[in-house]
Amino acid sequence: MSFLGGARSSAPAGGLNSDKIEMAITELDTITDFFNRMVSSCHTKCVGTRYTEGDLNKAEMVCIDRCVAKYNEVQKKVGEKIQSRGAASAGGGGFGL
Amino acid sequence: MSFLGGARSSAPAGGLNSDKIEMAITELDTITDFFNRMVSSCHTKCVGTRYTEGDLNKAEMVCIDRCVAKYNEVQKKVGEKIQSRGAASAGGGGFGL
Amino acid sequence: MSFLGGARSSAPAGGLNSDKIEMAITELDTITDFFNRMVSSCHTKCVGTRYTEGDLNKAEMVCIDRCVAKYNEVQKKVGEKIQSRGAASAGGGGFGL
Amino acid sequence: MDFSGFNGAEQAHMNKVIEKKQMQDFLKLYANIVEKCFSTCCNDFTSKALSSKEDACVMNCTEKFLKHSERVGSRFAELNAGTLGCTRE
Amino acid sequence: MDFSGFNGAEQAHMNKVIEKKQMQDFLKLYANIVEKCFSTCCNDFTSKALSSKEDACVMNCTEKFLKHSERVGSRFAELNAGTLGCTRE
Amino acid sequence: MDFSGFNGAEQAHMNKVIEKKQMQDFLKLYANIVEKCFSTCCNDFTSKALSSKEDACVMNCTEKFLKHSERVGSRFAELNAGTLGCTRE
Repeated sequence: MSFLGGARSSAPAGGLNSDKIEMAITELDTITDFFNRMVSSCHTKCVGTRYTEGDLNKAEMVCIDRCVAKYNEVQKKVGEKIQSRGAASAGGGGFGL
Repeated sequence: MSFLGGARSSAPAGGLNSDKIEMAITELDTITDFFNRMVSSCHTKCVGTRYTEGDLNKAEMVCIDRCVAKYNEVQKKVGEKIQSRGAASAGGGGFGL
Repeated sequence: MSFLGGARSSAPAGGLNSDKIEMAITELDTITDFFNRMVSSCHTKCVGTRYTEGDLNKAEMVCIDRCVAKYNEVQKKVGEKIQSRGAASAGGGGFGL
Repeated sequence: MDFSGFNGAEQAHMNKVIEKKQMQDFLKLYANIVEKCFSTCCNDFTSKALSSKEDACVMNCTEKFLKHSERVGSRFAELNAGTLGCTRE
Repeated sequence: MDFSGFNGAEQAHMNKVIEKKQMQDFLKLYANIVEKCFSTCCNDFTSKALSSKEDACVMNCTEKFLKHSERVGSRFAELNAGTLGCTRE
Repeated sequence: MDFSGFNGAEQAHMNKVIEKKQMQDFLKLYANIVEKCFSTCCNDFTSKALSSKEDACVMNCTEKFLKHSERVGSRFAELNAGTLGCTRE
């Protein structure tokens, strides 16, 4: 999320810089959310639903590795596309609040 | 969300009225959540998944406009129905906490 | 959620013990989330989608009662399995943050 | 939940938290019903107005979802009455 | 939303809240697009690289989702201009 | 994440936030597994008790989901080791 890190201000002498902390928490929440969605998406794509055993088989493991790589690539491409479009305004702010 | 606005108290001389602020934030969150669900529902109903081009076609645009109107109408009807039933107790408060 | 209650510390002389309060809120959020997922899962399993009337029929009611019991049993079993595995590290903490 | 180890200030705070949470849960239930009943009942977008058939479907769907939610709540409360220590003073 | 009953400090606070919320909404939109377009466009896991076909699908899917979201936003704003009292000073 | 620009108080605060978040993530993982494995494994409601077949399915489903989640976590950490600047002191 390189576009998140850019807004980081420098630390004050002591105490808490609440803007910086808030930004770090947003970054943490965002990465966690992306990770959870990736887990769910790759589970749907790669893991069978017969559950006759508790281990991942070879095919599932290979699929998961590729799925993670592909999901990450899609994330990067979509991020570039959105930024090139300057589409920050397309979200919740788009309905006149 | 007329039933949200009703609880608004008058502003104090200065400083923050935290109840009022909290109510406004709840209203904001609620509208945003409704909007996001509408985006998702109308995407499922109206936008094809072949993705051979990046533009919405005519049929999709017409469908989206009607979908938004219909979703709003459903929201109003469901709200009236719930209120007429006094079903506030049917939510999370319903299991004895 | 017996594993949540165990961490409860004793109350201080007066004022708020914020760790204890936070734990109670986490417990509340967790139970509510479980309940909401159970409502959704059992709706999918038991309630027909024809909507020719507003009442639950006999078969649906019986199904809902069993569904709740079964969902609770699954929850217990999964909880035991996860704990026996010591899998707390499998969550968001698993990707090196 | 068991608040017997809570002092007065803590119980008052938790009551406020629970009250707020019930409001949020109610709004979530409302949004869930709208989403679910719209998905199931509205499939014709040749018009922007609800047809009488769609309207009836949405009303029944709402009614049924609320009754379902209430029933699940009752059963859940019974099952957990002991194990969760749901004694509220 | 109608903030006419808010004093200066309250309006300033709400503006900060809204700004933060817009950031979160943008990130959610981003995550939604990735999830949805990945699900629809990526079905071949014999390779870990995106094929050119998958790449084109993801780009069109993203573009289309943004246009869809903007269109829903415009219609929603029109419909609710009156009822929600969306007058921001 | 890179906390090198953080002072002591800020790092301590972030560590507490991260600890809380890990608890929440764990609970979410737990709830997700229950929901997913129940959906897949339980389809017979002629009885309120889990059949031995359902029980075995739920156990395998849980085990497999955890292993899947761990594997995704490892791959994700490898991929992002550089780009996200995941150096924690």
